[in-house]
Amino acid sequence: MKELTDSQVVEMLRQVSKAVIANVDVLTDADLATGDGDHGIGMRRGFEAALEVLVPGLSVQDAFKKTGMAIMSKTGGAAGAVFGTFFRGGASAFADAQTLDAARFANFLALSAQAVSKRGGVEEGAKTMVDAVMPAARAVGAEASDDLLAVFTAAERGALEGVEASKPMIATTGKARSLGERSIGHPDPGAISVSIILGAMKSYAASL
Amino acid sequence: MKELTDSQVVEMLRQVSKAVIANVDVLTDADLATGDGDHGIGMRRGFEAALEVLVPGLSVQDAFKKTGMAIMSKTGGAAGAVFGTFFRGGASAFADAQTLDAARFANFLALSAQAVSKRGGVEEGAKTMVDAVMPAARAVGAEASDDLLAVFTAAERGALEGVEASKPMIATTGKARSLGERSIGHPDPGAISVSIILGAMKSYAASL
Amino acid sequence: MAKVPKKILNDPRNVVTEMLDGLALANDGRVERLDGKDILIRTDLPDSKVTLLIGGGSGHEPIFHGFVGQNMGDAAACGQVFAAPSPDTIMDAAMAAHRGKGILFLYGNYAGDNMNFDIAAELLEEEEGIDVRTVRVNDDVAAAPPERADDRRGIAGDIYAIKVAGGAAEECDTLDEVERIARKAVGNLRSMGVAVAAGSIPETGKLTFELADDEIEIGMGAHGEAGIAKQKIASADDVADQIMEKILDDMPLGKGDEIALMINNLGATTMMEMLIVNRRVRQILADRGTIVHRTDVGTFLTVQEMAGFSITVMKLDDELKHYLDLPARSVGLSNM
Amino acid sequence: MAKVPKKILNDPRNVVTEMLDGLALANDGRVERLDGKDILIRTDLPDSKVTLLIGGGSGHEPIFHGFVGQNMGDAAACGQVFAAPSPDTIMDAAMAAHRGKGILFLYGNYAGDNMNFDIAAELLEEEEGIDVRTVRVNDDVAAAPPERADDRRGIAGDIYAIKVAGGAAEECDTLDEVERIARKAVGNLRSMGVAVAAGSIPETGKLTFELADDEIEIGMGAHGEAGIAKQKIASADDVADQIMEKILDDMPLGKGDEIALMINNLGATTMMEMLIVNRRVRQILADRGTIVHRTDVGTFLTVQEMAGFSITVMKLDDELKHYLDLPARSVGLSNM
Ligand SMILES: Nc1ncnc2c1ncn2[C@@H]1O[C@H](COP(=O)(O)OP(=O)(O)O)[C@@H](O)[C@H]1O
Ligand SMILES: Nc1ncnc2c1ncn2[C@@H]1O[C@H](COP(=O)(O)OP(=O)(O)O)[C@@H](O)[C@H]1O
Ligand SMILES: [Mg+2]
Ligand SMILES: [Mg+2]
Ligand SMILES: [Mg+2]
Ligand SMILES: [Mg+2]
Repeated sequence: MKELTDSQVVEMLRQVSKAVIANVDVLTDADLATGDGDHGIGMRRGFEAALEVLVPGLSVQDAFKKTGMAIMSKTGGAAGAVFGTFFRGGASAFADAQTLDAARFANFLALSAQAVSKRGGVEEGAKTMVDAVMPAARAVGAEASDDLLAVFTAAERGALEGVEASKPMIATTGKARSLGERSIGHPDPGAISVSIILGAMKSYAASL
Repeated sequence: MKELTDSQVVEMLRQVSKAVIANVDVLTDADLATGDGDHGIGMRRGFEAALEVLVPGLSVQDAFKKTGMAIMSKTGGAAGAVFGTFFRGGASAFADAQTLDAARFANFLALSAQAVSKRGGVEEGAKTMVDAVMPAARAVGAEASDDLLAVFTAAERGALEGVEASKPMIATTGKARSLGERSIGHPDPGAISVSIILGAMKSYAASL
Repeated sequence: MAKVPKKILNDPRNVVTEMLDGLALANDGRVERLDGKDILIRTDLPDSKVTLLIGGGSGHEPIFHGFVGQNMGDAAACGQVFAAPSPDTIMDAAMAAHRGKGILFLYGNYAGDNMNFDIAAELLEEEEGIDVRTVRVNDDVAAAPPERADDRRGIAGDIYAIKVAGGAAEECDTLDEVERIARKAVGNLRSMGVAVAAGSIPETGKLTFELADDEIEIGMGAHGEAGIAKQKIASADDVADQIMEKILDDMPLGKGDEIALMINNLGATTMMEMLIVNRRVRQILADRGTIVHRTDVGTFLTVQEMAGFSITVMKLDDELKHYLDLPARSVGLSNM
Repeated sequence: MAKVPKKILNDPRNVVTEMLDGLALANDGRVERLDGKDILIRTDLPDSKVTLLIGGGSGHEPIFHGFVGQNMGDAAACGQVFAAPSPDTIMDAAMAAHRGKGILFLYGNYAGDNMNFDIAAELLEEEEGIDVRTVRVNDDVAAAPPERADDRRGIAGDIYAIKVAGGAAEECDTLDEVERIARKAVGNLRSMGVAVAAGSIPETGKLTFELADDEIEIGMGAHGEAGIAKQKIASADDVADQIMEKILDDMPLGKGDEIALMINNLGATTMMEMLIVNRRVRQILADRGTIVHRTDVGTFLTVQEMAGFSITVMKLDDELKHYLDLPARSVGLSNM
């Protein structure tokens, strides 16, 4: 399909939230390996809050914005700031739009990538979720298709490549920073979250 | 033999001290079962201090007295008070005596038993070292012999019977008190110490 | 008693002396060690005052030696880990701290402490002619029923007793008066604890008792003495309810009664747990209309690395409030 | 990460709210929770003052929320366990505590805290026109070399920074002045820790890292972030030497320099160990002729039931001494 209606977007973001919540243990274990072990429960808190605000009747832009605001106000920690920013930062791509289409989504991801990189003060290579968002945004940009399933598939693939790429990195920010060389070999938990979020969008599109 | 010279008494009390010190782990484990686990190290501290004051040239009375004072000042806890009292409390039995003989030793044990019972505010049956000292004193009194080996053997036997007898008792004093029924089955650590002390006297006499 | 507890120490046989050195230094000059003995004493003792001597076994830091200072103990006689101090130590401390107006001995009610302090008291009276009085703290309601209250152990209530008696010894002129006030404080104290995991003695390296992975012991004493019941681990509210029921059975509190409330860390428990317990305790007290004049949540009487906590309630009147609230500064307790 | 830590809690998902209720109550009326939010605020805030807002993740009790009060934080914005508070919480706390003279944000230097406090600061400035300044505590010398000091984490030095900034915010008239003094305090702070065993997050029930039975980690951070070296367990003197060498390399102290010294319990460590460490630290400082103006040995910044401790040194001048020594009374810290 080529576009999602506003109510489909709300439903998609609900599916995204549920996917993150279902993966709490995966994220806990990933954060135990490189950080303090709270990424899973933090994301659960944030996306549970998102589920409460994702109600029928929201515009596309508001659906993303409110998701971001819920996450930012309930998650806490680094993840609250960066994932809140991820959903809010690119929401202007949907300003006045009745639907989500490939072009607007590409624009959303590009804007979001910029916003999180700015908020976190990091570029790619610092072993953060930015390492998943950036390649996802690039993959979507490169996917010259207007089919949403193809676009989401590319986004998830980009994110998963980012997760892989984060493994050999030495963290230079966040709680993993002082692990130094010991962070090598472990993927970044936030990057995994990005791949779960984009993967859930793909699954939703595939289910239509 | 029928008597010990003052220098033999000093040597005997040195052997007693070493026997207690050698049994630190036995006493630790016994006190772990019914109390706080420090009886072994406390007795070691006290008898190490005794070894420092047990030097040639002491009179019989002073040998017992100084042993008691060293224990009282270095052991601490319940044991410091009662074992210090044990050695000091009956020392007057040797007043002006050049030697230790069966009669004086019987008198010593009887006075000591009284003294510790008074100091601790307990009679037999409270699951304390008094339950070993009292039967030891009685056994010595009953042993109508002037042979010191026979007397010490009786003393140890009395103490060991007291250790056995302490097992089914419910402690009514000391750290074991609140164990209540749970103290049943375990011997009293202080009673074990009494049997070690008297047993070492027997071994010393046997070695002569 | 499998795993030896992992601690950062030097020679385990020297823990008490080394710790006392560190403790004296931690008092910023207000307290010193007496001649290398196991005694801490105030450096700012007035020339004339009623003396408050406290003490007991070590290993329960910050009590007792952490509570020496103005409006608290004038000196502390310290024993080895979990062992009462010897009569010598007690006498030396008493002689050094005495300022001509007699001495109150204030300590927890344990056979070992009672005997050693009594021996010292007898000698001080007979040989030195010093007037010595003894008040034993027996706040642990789990240790014996009310009719045998004299058999009860002293646990964290010690701290409030020291604070009140210390204030009284600073301000009151006679040993009689200080004894009376200390006795009133002790009579108004009730405590009970719960243990989640055992502590150990550095020199033996052995845990003093064992609890299964899902077990706690309600009413356990400060050395691992058995409590009222071993039971499956329960919620914070449930444990608080159990402890408070027992305390309030023993000393009913009603509308308008004022208390001081202490939640004491036995060693390794998180402050998070204690604060959650405090919340429940306050609900229970609010239901009765009981007023909490003052709360102390923290680490006051420990049992090495034992996990668990105790709850202490002291019923107050104006006199007790006055002495309890006097300023203090020490490693164990500071009041504004 | 085998055994789930044994704790006395209610629903682990509610630990922060329940704890904040308990904490507010433990302050005897001087502090309250703001409208059921994860915010503690003074009840005795003057009408006009520079505001000091502190905060950070929970689970480190008594910091941060235990240090709200006169001459300390005016309010604390509290996050979930080991998670920075959200911008909403920070803004709500800031708005409620603001008294017209601007706000200093003072917190530990972590990516999560930095981002959330920055977002709040931007919104407060843009939308409310409030002057907000930020000072981040970065005292952990183990976290990065001196040339990257901005990358260092904030650990127990937070407490001295809060105490100094809190005093300044009480007495000084301008935000500029309070910021200057807070910045000086932070510049003079150095800390380093050692972990002996891990803590856990109640909601996951999992230990945040693993150490072998005979292993310790020198320089470990307040959430189990890796330190300088995992090594075999060593003596107290040896560990103190290692930590002090690193601190003194970073901030040389010599004859006549005056400092405040804190030995902080990361959770489950005995005070005995910390006092023995204090003894050694004082030997090291005495050898240099450095004067210890004030010592704090106790539990100030924990990592749940982590075992281990940290050493903090703050170099003092008359100004810092003045603000550090102002009276305070709170769950986290009381000064006479
Ligand atoms: N400066 C930063 N910029 C962007 N993302 C960051 C930054 N710091 C951390 N993150 C992301 O946040 C994730 C950790 O989130 P979480 O565990 O919830 O927070 P915390 O680190 O506060 O415990 C990391 O895996 C990383 O992807
Ligand atoms: N009131 C008492 N009278 C006589 N002996 C006692 C009394 N209380 C305790 N004891 C003895 O002391 C022993 C314990 O000694 P120890 O463990 O060294 O002291 P503590 O009980 O202070 O830890 C007990 O086993 C018992 O024999
Ligand atoms: Mg994390
Ligand atoms: Mg014992
Ligand atoms: Mg003992
Ligand atoms: Mg975190």
